[in-house]
Amino acid sequence: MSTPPQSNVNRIGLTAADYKGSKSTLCPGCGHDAITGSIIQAAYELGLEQHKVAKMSGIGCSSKTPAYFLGRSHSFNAVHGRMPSVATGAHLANRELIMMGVSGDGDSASIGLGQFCHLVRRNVPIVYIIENNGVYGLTKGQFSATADVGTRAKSGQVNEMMPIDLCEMAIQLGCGFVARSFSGDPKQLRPLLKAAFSHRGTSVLDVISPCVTFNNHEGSTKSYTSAKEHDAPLHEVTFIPHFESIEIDYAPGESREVTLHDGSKIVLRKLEEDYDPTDRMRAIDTIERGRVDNRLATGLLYQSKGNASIDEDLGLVDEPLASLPLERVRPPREVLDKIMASLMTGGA
Amino acid sequence: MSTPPQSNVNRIGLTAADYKGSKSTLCPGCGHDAITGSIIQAAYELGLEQHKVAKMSGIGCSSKTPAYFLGRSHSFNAVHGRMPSVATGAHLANRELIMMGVSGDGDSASIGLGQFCHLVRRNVPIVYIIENNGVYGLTKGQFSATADVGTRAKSGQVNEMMPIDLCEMAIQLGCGFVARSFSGDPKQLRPLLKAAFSHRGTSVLDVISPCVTFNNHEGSTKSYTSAKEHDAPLHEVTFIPHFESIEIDYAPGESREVTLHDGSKIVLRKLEEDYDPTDRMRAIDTIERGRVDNRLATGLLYQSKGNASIDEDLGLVDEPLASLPLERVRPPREVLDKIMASLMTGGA
Amino acid sequence: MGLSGVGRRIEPSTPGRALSAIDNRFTIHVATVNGSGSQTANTTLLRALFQMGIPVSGKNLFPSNIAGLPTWFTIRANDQGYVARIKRADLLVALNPETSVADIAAMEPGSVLVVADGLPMPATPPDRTLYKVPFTKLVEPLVADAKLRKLVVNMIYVGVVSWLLGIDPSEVDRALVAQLGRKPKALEMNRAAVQVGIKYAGEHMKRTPFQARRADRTAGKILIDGNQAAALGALFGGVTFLSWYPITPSSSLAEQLEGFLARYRKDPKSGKATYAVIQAEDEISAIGMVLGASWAGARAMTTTSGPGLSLMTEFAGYAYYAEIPAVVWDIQRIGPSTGLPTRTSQADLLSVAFLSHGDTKHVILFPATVQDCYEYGMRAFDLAERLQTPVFVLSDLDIGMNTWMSQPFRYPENPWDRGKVLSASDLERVKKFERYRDVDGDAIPYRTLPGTNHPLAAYFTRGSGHDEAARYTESSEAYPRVMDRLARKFETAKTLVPAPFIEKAQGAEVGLIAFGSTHHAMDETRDRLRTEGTPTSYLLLRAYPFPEEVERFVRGHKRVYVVEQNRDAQMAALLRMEYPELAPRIRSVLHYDGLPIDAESILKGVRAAERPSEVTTR
Amino acid sequence: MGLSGVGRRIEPSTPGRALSAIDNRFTIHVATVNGSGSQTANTTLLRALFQMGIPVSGKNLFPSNIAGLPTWFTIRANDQGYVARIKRADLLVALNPETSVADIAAMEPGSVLVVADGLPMPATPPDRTLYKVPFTKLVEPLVADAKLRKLVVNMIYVGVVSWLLGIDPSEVDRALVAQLGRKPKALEMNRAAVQVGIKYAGEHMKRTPFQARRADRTAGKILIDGNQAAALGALFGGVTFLSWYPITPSSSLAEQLEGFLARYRKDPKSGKATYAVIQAEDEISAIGMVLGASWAGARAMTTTSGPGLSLMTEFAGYAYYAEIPAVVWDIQRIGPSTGLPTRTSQADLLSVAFLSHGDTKHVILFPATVQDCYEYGMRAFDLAERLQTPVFVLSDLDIGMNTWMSQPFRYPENPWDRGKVLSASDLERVKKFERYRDVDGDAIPYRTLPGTNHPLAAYFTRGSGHDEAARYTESSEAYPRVMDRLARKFETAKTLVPAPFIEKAQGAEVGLIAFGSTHHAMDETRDRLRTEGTPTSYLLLRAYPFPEEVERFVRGHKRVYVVEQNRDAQMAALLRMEYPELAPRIRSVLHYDGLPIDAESILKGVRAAERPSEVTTR
Ligand SMILES: Cc1ncc(C[n+]2csc(CCOP(=O)(O)OP(=O)(O)O)c2C)c(N)n1
Ligand SMILES: Cc1ncc(C[n+]2csc(CCOP(=O)(O)OP(=O)(O)O)c2C)c(N)n1
Ligand code: SF4
Ligand code: SF4
Ligand SMILES: [Mg+2]
Ligand SMILES: [Mg+2]
Repeated sequence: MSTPPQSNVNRIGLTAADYKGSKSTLCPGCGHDAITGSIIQAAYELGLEQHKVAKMSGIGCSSKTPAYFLGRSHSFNAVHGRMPSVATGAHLANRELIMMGVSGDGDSASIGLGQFCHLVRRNVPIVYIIENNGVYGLTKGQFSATADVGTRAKSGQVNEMMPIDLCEMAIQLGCGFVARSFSGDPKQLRPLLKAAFSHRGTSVLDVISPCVTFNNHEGSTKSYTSAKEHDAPLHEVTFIPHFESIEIDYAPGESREVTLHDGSKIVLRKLEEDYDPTDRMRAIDTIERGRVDNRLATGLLYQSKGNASIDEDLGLVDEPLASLPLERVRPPREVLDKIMASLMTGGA
Repeated sequence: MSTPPQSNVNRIGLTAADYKGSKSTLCPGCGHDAITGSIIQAAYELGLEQHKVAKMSGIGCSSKTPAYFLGRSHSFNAVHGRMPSVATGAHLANRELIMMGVSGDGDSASIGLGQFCHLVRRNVPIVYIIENNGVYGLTKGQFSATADVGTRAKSGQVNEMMPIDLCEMAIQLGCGFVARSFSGDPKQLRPLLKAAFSHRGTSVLDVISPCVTFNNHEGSTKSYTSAKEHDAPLHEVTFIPHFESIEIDYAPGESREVTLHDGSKIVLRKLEEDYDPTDRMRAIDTIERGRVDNRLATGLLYQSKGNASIDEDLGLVDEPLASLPLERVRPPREVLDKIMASLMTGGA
Repeated sequence: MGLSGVGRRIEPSTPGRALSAIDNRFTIHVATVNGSGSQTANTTLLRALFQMGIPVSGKNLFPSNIAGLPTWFTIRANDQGYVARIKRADLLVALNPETSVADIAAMEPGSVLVVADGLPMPATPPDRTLYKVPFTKLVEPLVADAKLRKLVVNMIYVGVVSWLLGIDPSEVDRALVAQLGRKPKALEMNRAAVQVGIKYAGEHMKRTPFQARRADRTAGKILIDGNQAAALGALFGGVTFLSWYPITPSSSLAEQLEGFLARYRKDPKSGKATYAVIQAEDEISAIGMVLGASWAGARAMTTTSGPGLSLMTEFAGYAYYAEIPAVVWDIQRIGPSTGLPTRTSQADLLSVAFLSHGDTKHVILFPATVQDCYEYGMRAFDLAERLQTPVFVLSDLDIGMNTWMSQPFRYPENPWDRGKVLSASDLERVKKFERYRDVDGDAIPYRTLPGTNHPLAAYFTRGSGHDEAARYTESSEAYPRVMDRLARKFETAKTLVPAPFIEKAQGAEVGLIAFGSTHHAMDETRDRLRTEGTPTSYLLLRAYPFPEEVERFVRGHKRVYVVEQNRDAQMAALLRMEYPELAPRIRSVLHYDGLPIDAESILKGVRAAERPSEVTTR
Repeated sequence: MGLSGVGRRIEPSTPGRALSAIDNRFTIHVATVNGSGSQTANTTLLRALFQMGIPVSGKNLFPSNIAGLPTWFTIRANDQGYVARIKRADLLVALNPETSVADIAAMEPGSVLVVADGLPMPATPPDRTLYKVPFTKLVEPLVADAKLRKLVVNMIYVGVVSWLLGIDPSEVDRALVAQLGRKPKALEMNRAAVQVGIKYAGEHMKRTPFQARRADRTAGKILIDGNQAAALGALFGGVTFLSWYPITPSSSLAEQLEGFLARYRKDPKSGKATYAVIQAEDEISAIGMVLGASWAGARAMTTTSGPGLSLMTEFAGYAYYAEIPAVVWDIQRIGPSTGLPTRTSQADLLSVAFLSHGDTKHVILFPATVQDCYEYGMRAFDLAERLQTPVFVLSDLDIGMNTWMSQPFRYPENPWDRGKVLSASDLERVKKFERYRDVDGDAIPYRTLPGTNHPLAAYFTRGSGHDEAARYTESSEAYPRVMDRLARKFETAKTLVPAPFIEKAQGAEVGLIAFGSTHHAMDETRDRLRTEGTPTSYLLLRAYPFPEEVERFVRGHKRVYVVEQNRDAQMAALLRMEYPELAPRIRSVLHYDGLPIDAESILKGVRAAERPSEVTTR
């Protein structure tokens, strides 16, 4: 990740460097570090206020990364595979928090699959990033549930089981923002990341992120080379935040524009074939076909205004529940008296 | 369920009554009891040998039902939502067992979603029946994760969240036999049940099964009336077991025939529109559209020879692991000596 | 906090006589079928007696299914204020053909039997009074609809029983109105049924030797179950977040709380909710949500029972080690695994105390009365936020789901305690913030909430090794430093949790210790022991870790009997761990058949144990 | 089963002298970086010493990440056979710039320091011998490729150290061949590097005062880690099913077992697998699969560590109550929650003993040596199937992942014990089968396997209430009957589990009790105490529940110190629960910083505790 010169500050006067965290302890070259770089850059470009952000993660190399970006944000490194429930609680306690979740394929597709699905079903507002390397990095390279059929582990074992596609699952569960990208393609990843923050509800980003130590060898389908080979971008992605008014003009029919919850826009420049990310069936179809002809469709897979988010469903007050004063959460004495009276039918 | 007269015995000389279990303790009229009836009838018609069957279940009214059928089969009533893992272990210990799983929508779609998905992904050979009433019956009527949007609970609460469709999930996870039916339609349910036993690998049957006590009221979308109303059969199902050679002839184009692993056949008689259950995308499409125009497609949703089942993947010996004698599982003395020698480099 | 109902006992008029029925001292046993709607009928009888000023308790013994299996309801009326379970029934109403033979056979001499005509019967000796009542015939003229009949028939036995016991008909009617007032048609029908019963009894029976007589023992008291009381406590304690997963016998706590919240916690201006209630997909998720919500500053709780508790194990250790408040109500049922979901016990104690792998110890509250449930409903939050650790409230099915008499609950006099939370302005003042530093010497650190707008506010919460500044570390100095502080924090807890309730007896060598629902059988037990010449002191444990009074009490008595409702003497084990030097004098009286403990069983145990040798009663 | 290596100790030549280095009594400390491939180098030194006949142990102290963080490797050579950790290092090899200052500062007078040129250094007092070595310069001529250099450079310090200590070069070479024999090119390169080191040392250094001299203390012994030993035990124990979820430090047990199975358990005829290994999606699933497999008749096991153990809580209670065999290896790491995944401890004891809500007690084995790991690897299955209950094997990171010396393992003399399983023909003979009936008076019932072709075979397995015939029941008689039998079964377990290893000292007032990896520091501790005039008896606990010998031992000593590696004195707590009358004499010596316990720390603890007051050492 290239840090822009000091002079270069964002709309709240911070430099990209201000969005860094502590030094990474991951293996040099790990895809996760590249994603960290994109997150830092995206947050910087959006001008996120770090104190409003809550970084949530599970357990794994990927789940360690929140320590490496947005050093001035609170962070919750939960237990393995159960971050979604913690994130749900945190959001409901303070709906003003900008929720960010970072997880791994083992964390979300193996042990955490149930919680992942239920978080998506509840449409908890969170930018949920899966750093997908097809293996358990931190425990030294066992297959995860996203390992592709026929991929060979360093140990020599070959995976026979069908991979779980978290993007397809998310779409099926009603998710309104589903994208896939590659740690090695910041040009695509950053605008998608930025766009995700403009979506109200759960946004899922599945980012292929090679594990250079345990899953970057010949025969691995999640290695840099293999990911590059099969990467099939659906479109070229540009993000236009609501606070900027840039005009991009493509020849008619050459691009699509998607407007997001906060007025920001995503401009998708057409590549070989036109892709409509608002067509749910088309999205599922694209993923399914990709499996068959071994092409990894990346880009904005699906987007819709989607259903109400959970805090809307529950009709919460605008202020954070966390900061409501006693008088607003303890009913008056009369209420207790009334209830007691209704229970009090004793004689004499 | 109508018990046939004594004279009426199946190919192994048993009557339908022989396939009963103990008396049901469910509420009179519960959909689950109707499914129990269909299971008894199907097992009877197939002539299943009860000692070869293992009945697995979780916790719930639905999960109690294995006590009410096939009284001469071993049964394992596991903890809530975790039956899939137990079934996986039991199958691998003895691959000759005919595995049957009975679960509820809470048991499989709420607490058990992760295990359900991973069982399907591993393609564990089992007939997995979900008795789906959209609520937690045994705990008195709270919503489960299959409750439809807008459905009203007895308590008056309205569900806002998108239901989880276990059939669609199963298809997505590579399941080779996926069917949906209705407890009130034994004519359709029985042939599907029988066919499931002929599939090698996981077969998923999602059976709408009204909870007469907590979810059979006005405003519930899983009540008898509502289920009947929206039931949209894809075809008329007939099952022809491998051990019988019946000829059914429909006018050409009027029906499809699907041949199963053991040579048995399913004949699907065309209704309004032709439906090809071997078309994966079509199956997903049908379920998705059903959601939109509120029609519940029932019948054989998807079928394929599918991937290898887990015991095949693991290349297990033909005999049950459980019954291998000591000499086949304890390597000879020489092996230990060899290993010790390799570790023994002590001096003097 | 006061004594929350504990020990405000009514001095027995004639101590010791509790087993044979006399006026205002009898037990009614109704044997019926699950789902037959006898609940209203039983509540009517209960309330009528209560309204006459007679202390009562009602215990519902129901099966783990929805309809069709045997159910029993026991009403104990006792002018001495003994409201624990008693085995002996004086008046039986038998309506269930499946169990009538056993039900009737269990009745003792002098008892009165009201049996539905045509039920299977054993031979009944002459010293029992037997009445066969043609309920079905009696109900026919009243209602046409068969389904309705099934319900209304219950009111006929209400009429019969009230006449037999001489319960004031006006009180029966008042009780009926209290329940059905809003449904005039149903009210009329049931009134009629009661009349039929009264009339029939008047014509065919004679009053029982034990009668209900007006008294003044219930004036100003309420009737309520523990789960509802706990829900009220949480409501007035300012709960803002509840996540739960349905499980008997805890569901009614969550559901009643949700009901109260929907009614009393909508913002007056916007009409929006000042709370969030989530039905989680399982208990792992339920506790995970609670931790997330507490971490972000909500007053968060969950309710569960055994199996759910087991699923919370990993997160419990996280909360202990990362120091996150949480309130977990465990309404205990009996058994490892599923066990008997509708039977009571106190067997989760050890697993809660050490819930999670690694060196972990949890703070536990033991509500003994419905008033405790109400007050701990508030206080558990104060303790959890003050101590920054999960607080477990160990109730059980008997307290939680049965009906108890109580003083009305007091409105909280003081505000809440939200513990050591630093706001942006606090940070501005103190200039320095280290999440896990013991600044005040009480081993309790300070925390900040996400969203706090100050450069010092942010920190990293993790279940892995961390130092005082919440930095990741694997240092072999930092780890034990943190663990030792957590141990000291547990010492601090001893000074904050509710003190035990103690009742000393002059020169008593024997001390009795109990906790939770067991408490209600202790007055009766001790009165009986006293009359037998064994005065006993009594200590009611109300929290773990044990405040120092507990050690003094044990030290002060030669023999101490710990009475508890589990097999493995779990509370005795905790006491022996805490006080090794005193361990030899600690003995056990155990009861674990799933039914609420009764004085008779305890007496057996203590008597037998006085000949040293640990004894198990059932 | 024999004593499995326990107590076959080598009588010390000069007891007590263990802390200052002399010939064949020294410790090498290598400080390097995770992922730098120093493993081969360290193993070479370890083996070379071992081959010279000198007792050794190797301890790897590694971080919880994959590459780039500090790592330390300690080799202890000790002719007295003391192989526990020792804090003092006599020879340091410092290669890590991140830690060099601290590493060097920690060295004591008389020690020798080999430091990579250019590392940050503190001022080193004259009484330490300091050598700066230009490793990077030395390696350049050897290898071109930079990545390779990083690895090869390690062999240079092997050369240097071996020369300093006078280790026979031929043994160094033998050790190299043993490891790299199959890769000739690598072998040559490393050989060259060793030579460079030897040459450089010869030219610039003088031999250390403490030398390695040929001895005869390792003849016929093996070097192995506990997880590999456990894997071998399972292999020869006839395991047929393994399901696991990766977690440090247990993964290497599962992975080594899978390796052995793939190699030695393919059917000779068909070439097919006589076993199934499944990587589950989490530990709930892993234990669920084990229960399903055991229920269906497989010899099933799983391996895990703390967090995974916590997730198994609910199923553990199910297995206890439904009486299903299962073998669970818990390779303990330290901390509640994630804690320090690469540090050792014995802190899961209490949570395992009572794992699950409700009245639950589990059988636990405590391997102390690699030979225990091997033998319990087999025996755990026999016990689980005999007792029809889960058996937990409580190992730890120190035993499991570090390298230990041992007698070679013996091939099992007797067949396996598959417990009380009734086949179709058995059923034909006995004519009657009730799953939960105590037929033999040992409280262990009989079971049948699914697939058994007999009308009597089938039964219903459930975690809910059941009677002797496995019928569903909520009876308040049946429930305690079943629970009491389970309690009696636990008594039976006492007679089947491995007996403690006991070493009495004439007229000793003080008894020491230890379990697991703590054992290795006990010989050294007791020898030192003896020379200080405090003779001690010793009991090594090998299983819970405790066989009666344990009570006799405690009774036989005035003061008993329980030495364990946790904060909460968990084993002491279990002993106090079991033996309340003896509780006052039970004291604790605790160690819980995540590093393996050492004799010095124990001595501190015992000495201090002899002035009564429980003491914590670190
Ligand atoms: C309950 C539990 N089980 C197992 C582990 C061990 N563990 C730590 S990380 C991890 C897998 C991480 O894989 P993934 O989520 O893909 O992250 P990656 O390291 O590949 O980025 C496992 C199994 C744990 N910490 N907790
Ligand atoms: C760990 C755990 N949590 C909660 C429960 C309580 N419980 C029993 S059945 C059930 C839900 C059953 O719903 P479903 O699977 O749909 O079955 P149904 O009764 O509707 O047929 C619940 C929550 C339990 N037994 N175990
Ligand atoms: S092990 Fe793999 S995933 Fe983990 S840090 Fe190294 S490269 Fe990244
Ligand atoms: S509660 Fe509902 S699901 Fe359960 S038995 Fe009754 S009708 Fe069936
Ligand atoms: Mg991964
Ligand atoms: Mg249901």
